[in-house]
Amino acid sequence: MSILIGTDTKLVVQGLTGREGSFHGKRNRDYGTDLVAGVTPGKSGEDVDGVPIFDTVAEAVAETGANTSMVFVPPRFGADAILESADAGIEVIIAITENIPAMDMARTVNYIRTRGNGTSLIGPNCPGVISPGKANVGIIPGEICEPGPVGLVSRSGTLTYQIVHELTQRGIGQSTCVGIGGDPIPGSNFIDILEKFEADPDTDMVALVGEIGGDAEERAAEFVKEKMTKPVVAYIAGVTAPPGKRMGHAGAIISGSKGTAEAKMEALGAAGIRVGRNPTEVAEIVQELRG
Amino acid sequence: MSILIGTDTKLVVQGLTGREGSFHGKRNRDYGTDLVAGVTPGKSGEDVDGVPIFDTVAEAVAETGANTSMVFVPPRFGADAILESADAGIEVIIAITENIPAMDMARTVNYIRTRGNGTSLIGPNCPGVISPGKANVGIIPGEICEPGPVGLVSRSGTLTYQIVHELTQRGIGQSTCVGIGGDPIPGSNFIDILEKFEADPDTDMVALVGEIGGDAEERAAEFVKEKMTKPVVAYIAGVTAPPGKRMGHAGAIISGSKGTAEAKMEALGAAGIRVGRNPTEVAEIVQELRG
Amino acid sequence: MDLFEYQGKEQLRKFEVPVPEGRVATTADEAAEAARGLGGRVVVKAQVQVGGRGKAGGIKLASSPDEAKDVAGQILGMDIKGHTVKRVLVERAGDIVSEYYVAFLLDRSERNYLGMMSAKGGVDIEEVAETDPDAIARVHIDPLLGISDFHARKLVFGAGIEPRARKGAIAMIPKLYNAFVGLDASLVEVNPLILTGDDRVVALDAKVTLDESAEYRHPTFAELKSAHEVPEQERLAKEKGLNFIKLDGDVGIIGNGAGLVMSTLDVVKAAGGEPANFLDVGGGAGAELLSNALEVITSDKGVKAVLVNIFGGITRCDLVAEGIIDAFDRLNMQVPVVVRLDGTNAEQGRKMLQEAPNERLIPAETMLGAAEKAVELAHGGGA
Amino acid sequence: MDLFEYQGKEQLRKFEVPVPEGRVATTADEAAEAARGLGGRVVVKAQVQVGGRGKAGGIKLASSPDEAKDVAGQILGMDIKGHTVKRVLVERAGDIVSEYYVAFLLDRSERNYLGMMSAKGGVDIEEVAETDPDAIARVHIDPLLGISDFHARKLVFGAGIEPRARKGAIAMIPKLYNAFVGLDASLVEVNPLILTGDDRVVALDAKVTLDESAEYRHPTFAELKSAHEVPEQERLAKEKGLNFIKLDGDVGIIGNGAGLVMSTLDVVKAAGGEPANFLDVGGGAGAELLSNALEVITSDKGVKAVLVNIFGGITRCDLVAEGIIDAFDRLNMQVPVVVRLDGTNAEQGRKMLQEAPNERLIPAETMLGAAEKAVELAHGGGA
Repeated sequence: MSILIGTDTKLVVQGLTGREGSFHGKRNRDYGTDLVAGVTPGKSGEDVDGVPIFDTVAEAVAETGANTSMVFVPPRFGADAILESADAGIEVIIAITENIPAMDMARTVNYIRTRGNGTSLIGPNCPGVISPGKANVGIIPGEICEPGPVGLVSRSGTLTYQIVHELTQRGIGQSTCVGIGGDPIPGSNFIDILEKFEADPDTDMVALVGEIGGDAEERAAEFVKEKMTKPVVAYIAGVTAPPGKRMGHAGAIISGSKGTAEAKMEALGAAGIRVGRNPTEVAEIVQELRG
Repeated sequence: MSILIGTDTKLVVQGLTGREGSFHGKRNRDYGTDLVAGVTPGKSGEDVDGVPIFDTVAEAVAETGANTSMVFVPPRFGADAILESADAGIEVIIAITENIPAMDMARTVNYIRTRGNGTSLIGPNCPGVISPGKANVGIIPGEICEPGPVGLVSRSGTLTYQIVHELTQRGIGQSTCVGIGGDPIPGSNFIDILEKFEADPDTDMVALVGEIGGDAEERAAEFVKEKMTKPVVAYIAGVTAPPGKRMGHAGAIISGSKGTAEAKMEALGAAGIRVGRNPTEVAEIVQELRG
Repeated sequence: MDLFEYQGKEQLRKFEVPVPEGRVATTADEAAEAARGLGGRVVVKAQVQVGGRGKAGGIKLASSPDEAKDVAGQILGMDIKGHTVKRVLVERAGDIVSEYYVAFLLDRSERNYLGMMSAKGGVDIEEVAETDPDAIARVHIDPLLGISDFHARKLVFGAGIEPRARKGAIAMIPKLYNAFVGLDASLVEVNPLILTGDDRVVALDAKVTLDESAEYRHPTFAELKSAHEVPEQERLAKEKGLNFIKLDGDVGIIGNGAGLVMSTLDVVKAAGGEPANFLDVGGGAGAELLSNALEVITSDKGVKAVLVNIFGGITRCDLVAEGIIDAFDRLNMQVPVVVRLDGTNAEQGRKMLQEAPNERLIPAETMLGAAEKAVELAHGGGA
Repeated sequence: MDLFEYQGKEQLRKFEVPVPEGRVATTADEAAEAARGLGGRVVVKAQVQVGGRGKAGGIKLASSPDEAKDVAGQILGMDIKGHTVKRVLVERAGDIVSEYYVAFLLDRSERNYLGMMSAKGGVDIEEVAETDPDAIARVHIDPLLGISDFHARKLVFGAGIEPRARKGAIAMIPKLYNAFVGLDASLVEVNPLILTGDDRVVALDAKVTLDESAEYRHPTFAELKSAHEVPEQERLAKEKGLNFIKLDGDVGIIGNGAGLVMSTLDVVKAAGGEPANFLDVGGGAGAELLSNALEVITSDKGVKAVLVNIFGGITRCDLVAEGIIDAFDRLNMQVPVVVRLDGTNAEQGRKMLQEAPNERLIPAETMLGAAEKAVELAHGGGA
């Protein structure tokens, strides 16, 4: 097993006829993902390398049984595309698009999470999700991954690759790697994904990759302490936080957290989570814990 | 037991300092309802006949443990008052106010039902709820009711009284009588209430009082057929439907129902529900079924 | 409140829904003037709130102001299914390539909003719904989320709207939705929505129903309402705060609460009578309101008997009795009035009626008994 | 994007949030003119985006246009915590009875909006939050529902705002919320919100942060932005599509993806070095962007060594290598550049670097090794 995507994934790409959509959609298919459809309004009847295009996601679902969508449309159409997938009954929506206005996402995320039909939204502004050896939806380079027992969840893209790479180099494979993205209003946060890893029989351990700002890591620490049985290893980027990357003061008031890397590492440590000082050390700790 | 309200009810009245709010609030208290608070912004510290007034529902809940609210504010403030109660964690909101704009209610009802915290909204534009001998919240005259095993749910006010009266005259008491109101967008519909009666050990049988328009009765019939074990007796007002009370044609397209009394009675009959031709006959059928 | 076509279009225009240019006229000369202002060929349309005006001759083309004057002269004053034509809408005539249907309405069952679209427009949509239901695309809209572009696409692609009309339709639908919400409408319906020769998508007709509960936040509602003529008896009733609808029978009916009144009509009918009206005095009616209700009903000389059926809740039966007695004193009523009282202060009310010596005031014990008595009296039976 | 006070107030005014009448001046003469136009006593306020300008002498009262000219002359050009004052806001001075705090912001953790209000305004709200957290009323607002009146009441009563200010505050809060949403802001903060002698509630200061992702639907954003001066190096970087922030050290850093760049800063720091900058080339960077990134970094003469740390995903390492080689050719760079490549086409990229004969171009195998090498070089160690 794995979480979010796997051998049952039937993928529709919103924006498959675009330059990036077609490049990454085909790359995902080459990895082994079951790419069943693309959606571009007005282009129904066309195809991209044999993949049929539909006018609406609803039509794609009806015709192909698509259950997962990847959103690769321009930012101003991003929220609408996500909502269209949710409305069409898609179970997992992975939004790669960046620069979707935060208020569009605030509305979209609350719509999805209050409708109670279990749709998972990953992203936006994220590298996607890969379940090595099964399916890859997004832009994570498949060749650096290996199937295995470690789940990975990260707010960062390339930093994820770095840690996956370090794991793979040590012969430690991954069940699923999830890039949740660094946007102000993410579709899924650490806790949403940790819950799934805790429930996944093929995941033995989780690596959590955070960064400065907000209090998502502090909340994750609390969740791990109270609800998780599987070991978690963490990494926080941004000890040397550049100015302008720090939280505004009103933000600090909300969470009662300073949002600094130190504060986060302290919270994680207090929850019994081992924290690596750099990506290499994270992989070393995982290796050590696996014995 | 009973549904919605009972001996555990702690009532806060929104608009208790108003003429109607105070009249009916006190009447409900005289019936035996535990009236713990009133809310009128700016009047915190005052009292109505010994019942303390608060500025906000949140404050009333914090100070008195109120779990049920009755809304008796003018129509333009109705939706806001309902939302305030929901936000404050009130479990049962009974909105008597009529003429709240339909779109206010569309937003409010969807907000409450998608938040998934189990808040029940009855009304607006309804006579309220009475669990005879336990609690009365609203304007249903308590003296016509008797405690007993029949649940009653109705879209109409005075018609409810008529049927309760006919039951009581025959010595048949009621577990709870619920007036769901006749507004276009009701907080609770027949099915919401039937579900509760089905689960209530003290309810043996249900009387359902509908009227022309919409397809709420047809949907209720389907629900009764598929999900209910307890017998249901129905009455539909409006066989002699006055013009202007009929559904618009677009409405008929939605539901595929004509909305007429005949269509509704047919649907109910097809679901195995006995339908009385007038309020008296409803009571007679209930009596007959009780043996 | 149902708007006239010209009013509906006026409102839609405020939300940038494309509608044809047009002017309202109440005389043939005004119609000619309007045609002159618009220039070219015009269409003159009867403004009545009833379907089938085209077949009835209420819509005519005119190629010149003079012709517009002629046809307006024919249409104004015409009777269409009982509605007298007081106004015509004079619009620039356009070329119609295709006709579609689009509407937004409150969906009471789902408790949200429903958008509907069909490529089969300009015809009776109820018939389409019955004979070819798949020709109507439907999309539910969450009132909290509102419309998103995908809803519009789902309607347009789902209805199979032809490619050259898609762009215009997808642009128009959110505007129509904005009008629906912005106006506090319970229905906005465009039938037909047309595609023109130059690929524009235009609302050629408009049916808009407004939610009168929202009048307080729409200053325009009162103005829109003023164009509507209400029968004298209904106007009078409304002024007095009564919910009154005229019917064709001879048994006048007064009750409190719409459900109880409907049920009373039903039992009267079942007893072999014909209700003369629907009259709901509402909740908490006092003596004066009851007295007025009797005044309104008995102003109809066709009424042979009146049935007052009150179940007191907020309404107090003693005040009801007082109003009835007052009406007899004040109006010299000749028709018999059967009165059934139950609920709040019923005993007191019944006692008051008994003590008022009037042979035309007949108390009844039960609702069914009261109905039978009233029908008997209307049919000429003795009191 | 953080707005200047005068810009924030301009925007709030569009949403009918009460703000004092005022004008912006860039010279002392303009300030005098503004004071004359406003009449009476005015306050002259330095427009800088940093707290504590009052204590620094950046806010002064003036009783006459001449005095306004004097104080504006003193304030303009002043340095406040590294910010040069280029503009002053001249406002009519009002009487202040009380000072409050009110704000709306994106709550990232709860994924909704948060309103905050306190009767303790005009002071550092962070300090209030720490010393007296109960003095801040908070209300979460569902983005789908939006604000309802009860939210405003909950803030006003919850914060214990005094009775005479309640009406004004309850009326003002929904307008402030409308501004927050209407502007696509991530923060609107009014500190202090004041109560005046005539019981008006007015925003005496305004901090507004806009979401640049929403710029496409706000034509005014570009104009608002034009008032902001950006350091030359950052401006240049932005023009070239680079996310660049200047820091104080001597090790230049280039990476792809904010997280990886932050992590790179951390490992450089851990290795005993001081990063000179944060530079993210983003995803899918080509040769030209890399070359430009090196140009921007080496334009800072304090940089002693550069570390390029790329993990290719969308980004192709061969193009990265090409860009680095190009930069050496084009710019005559004298500082050593340590390059670590992994991911897409990494082998090819590494090979290209090896084949480019330049002693100042140093390949590294791992991220940690690269950081150590770069720090060593910056500290004067040999290549």
